[in-house]
Amino acid sequence: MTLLLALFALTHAGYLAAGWSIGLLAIGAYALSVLVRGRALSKRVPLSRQRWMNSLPDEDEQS
Amino acid sequence: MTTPTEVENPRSEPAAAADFFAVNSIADASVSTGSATTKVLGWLTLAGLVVLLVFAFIISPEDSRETADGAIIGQFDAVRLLYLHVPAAVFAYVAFALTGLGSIIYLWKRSRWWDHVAHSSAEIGVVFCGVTLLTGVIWGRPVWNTWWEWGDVRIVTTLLLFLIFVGYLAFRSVPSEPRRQARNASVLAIIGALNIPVVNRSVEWWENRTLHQQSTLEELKIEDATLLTLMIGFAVFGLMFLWLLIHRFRVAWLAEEVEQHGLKQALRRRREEAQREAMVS
Amino acid sequence: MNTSDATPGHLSLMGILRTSWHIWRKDLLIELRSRVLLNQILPFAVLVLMLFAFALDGDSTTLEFFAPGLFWVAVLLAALLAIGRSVATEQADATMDNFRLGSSSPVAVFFGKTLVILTQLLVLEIVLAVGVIVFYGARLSEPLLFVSTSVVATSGIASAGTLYAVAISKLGVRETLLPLLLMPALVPVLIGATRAFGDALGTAGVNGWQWLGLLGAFALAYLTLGALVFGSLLEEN
Amino acid sequence: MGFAKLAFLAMELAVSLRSLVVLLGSFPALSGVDLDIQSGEIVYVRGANGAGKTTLLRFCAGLLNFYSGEGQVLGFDIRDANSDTRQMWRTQVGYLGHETRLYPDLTAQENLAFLAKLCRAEMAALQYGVERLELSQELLATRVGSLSAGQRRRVALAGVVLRSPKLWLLDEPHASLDSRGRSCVDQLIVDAAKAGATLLVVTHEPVAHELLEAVPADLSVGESAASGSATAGSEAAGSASGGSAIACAPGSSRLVELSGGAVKGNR
Repeated sequence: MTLLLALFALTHAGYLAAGWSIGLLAIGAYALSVLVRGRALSKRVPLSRQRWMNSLPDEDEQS
Repeated sequence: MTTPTEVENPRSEPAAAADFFAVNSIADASVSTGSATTKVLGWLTLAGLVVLLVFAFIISPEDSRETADGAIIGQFDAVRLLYLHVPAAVFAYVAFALTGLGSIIYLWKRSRWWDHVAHSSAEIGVVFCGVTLLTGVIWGRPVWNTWWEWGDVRIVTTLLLFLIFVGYLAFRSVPSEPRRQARNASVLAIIGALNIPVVNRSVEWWENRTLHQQSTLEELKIEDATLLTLMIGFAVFGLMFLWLLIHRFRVAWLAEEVEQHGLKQALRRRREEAQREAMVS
Repeated sequence: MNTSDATPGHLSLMGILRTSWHIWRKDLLIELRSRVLLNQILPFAVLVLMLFAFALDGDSTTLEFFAPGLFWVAVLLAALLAIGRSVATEQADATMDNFRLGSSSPVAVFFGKTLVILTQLLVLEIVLAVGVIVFYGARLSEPLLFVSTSVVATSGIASAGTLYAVAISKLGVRETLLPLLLMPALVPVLIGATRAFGDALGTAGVNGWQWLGLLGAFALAYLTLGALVFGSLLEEN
Repeated sequence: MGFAKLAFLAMELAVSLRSLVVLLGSFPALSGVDLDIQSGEIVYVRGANGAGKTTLLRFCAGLLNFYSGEGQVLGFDIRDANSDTRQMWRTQVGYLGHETRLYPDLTAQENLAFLAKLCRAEMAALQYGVERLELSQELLATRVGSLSAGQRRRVALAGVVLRSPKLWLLDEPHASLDSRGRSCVDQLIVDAAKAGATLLVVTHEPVAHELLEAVPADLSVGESAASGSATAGSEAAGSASGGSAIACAPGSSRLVELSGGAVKGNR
């Protein structure tokens, strides 16, 4: 255990692990929140107005 | 950009109101902001992230070199944090620049499309900027032996930039008249973006010393693997930024759709009210 | 002496200056009646100077050395109050509509309100200057630099403050949002003015006039920007 | 004939709106207003709370942007987004809202003098306003903060009078006035119309018959323009502008009802 701690101190592994995990977790959490917000909102909007669903005809194109 | 570019100024089509109500088939609406393009983008990002991790932790060497008098100096393993720190920083700046650009175009063309781009980009920029600051602080401890260095230009500038755009998002989160909000937010964003060079200059003059690598690439004693890892980092963050931007843009667009839908219903209700009253009298 | 016959005289420079002057006089008259600056903001600024002395353990060397920075932090804090007050004056009974309905360009309103805040802060700075000399033992070695830094830096604070305050004037949360938006934007002023004062008070070996240039560029940028966008900031929807 | 009618449309309509929709936030305060007001006409606007009366007035004052519709106010096309045009439009209206827009720390005299300077009115106009609203020297020298609500209202009205507006937009001018103040205001309204100004007056009270008939009733009282609610907007537009092109005498008045943010024809 102490050896592991010493190794951490020597190689900066603790800083590395903390930096990478906090950084990636933050971005991941944000991405998730965007997806959740999108899901909640898209339930309230008709399919015809979600144009990135490119399988659907773009009926509002003319207007 | 991909699909959403087709959507031009969603506000300027009140004429489509009638058939919108006729359809009104909300029950079978889609339940995500994803599309084929973003799925590919998303998987590419994740795969790239795995590659980046492999390169950052295994393939790239630690940073150390021998000076003339035989001492071994360098950042050693801490350099591996830079493969996250530097790309996040670069794309935070890209995001804020895009916010500034979007705001200028919004004020010029008054198309809500660009307002959504500006807003979305600012939000992602704040997240990336936060990650930059966090990893910077964690990196500074082993390498500079200090969490924070006020004499350093970039770190101070980045913190200020972070705060400026936190303020921008705070302004946008207060509900108010939508067009006035979009207009004033654009002004705030442009001022914020213009502030970057001013803050940078003034902090640099403030203390004429800096701990920061004048140019990170130069200092890193460019070994092929190191450079390659950094490039992979840029690519991954580029993909990530694009993925986030598209999804966040669609959220903004959906939010406006909901608002427009509410508006059309309110308009219909109000007209019915008017007709009812006319009938009564 | 043109009347309201819809000539575009409201765009002339003289017209703008005249309206700014009227707004300035009106706000000063209100200040003379209500004494908010004199009775509330000035004592607060002096109080801030005192708080710094307590926080820094009343150490006279430290206080003298940091007098320039403490001076400008006190100014910034008081400026928040002065700017908030300036907007509140127009918000109480929808008097902002008078400006919209008036025949002068919005630029005049921007200049007028900026001028009001500038004047009030300059008065405040005279008191604070006496404060740092008496309380902190600061010594004025370059009076000209001291005065010109005050005027130029305060112009920047006043113009940026007016711009931000009006941009958020319609929001219910404007009192809490204003510091968050304004303070980061004013960091260059804080740095520049502190350095220039360091020269003027003889505590820092820098060229204060160079910093004055930065302050001038800042003020000019905000005055131009304000003149450009103020019209759209005043609009309601 | 055609030419005469065209000239009439161009010259005589102080306000002409078609299917006007105005949003406050995302609420359609006006849901489709069709309204024609001829120069020199007094139009009383009535309607329940939230019917959109204040919004209609603020729009006519050039203070609000619209969502859809078309028309002109005092000859300014409402679609013209140019800020100079907008400014000229605004300087020609006199708008009295719910607020008095006076500084409580200044005296009535100082407030009026400041207003006069903002719109570059002459001192004579200010004096005229003071006389018409019967503001005493004593009242003028008092801080607005210590005036009564009715007195403040009169000062605010004097602030409208001194602008010598072409279009008067009065939001419940009778509010908090005593009977003497009311008759004073009523007389002011009629005189302004006779002098060629156009008035749009929001009122909650039933408009007194003697007011509506204070002017020669033979000249098209009431049936000149306003008609049609929003949903029938397109057909109403035709009849409204074409139907009754009878010039009205200055000072003729009519009543218009507003509900659900739309005008419906009355009488």
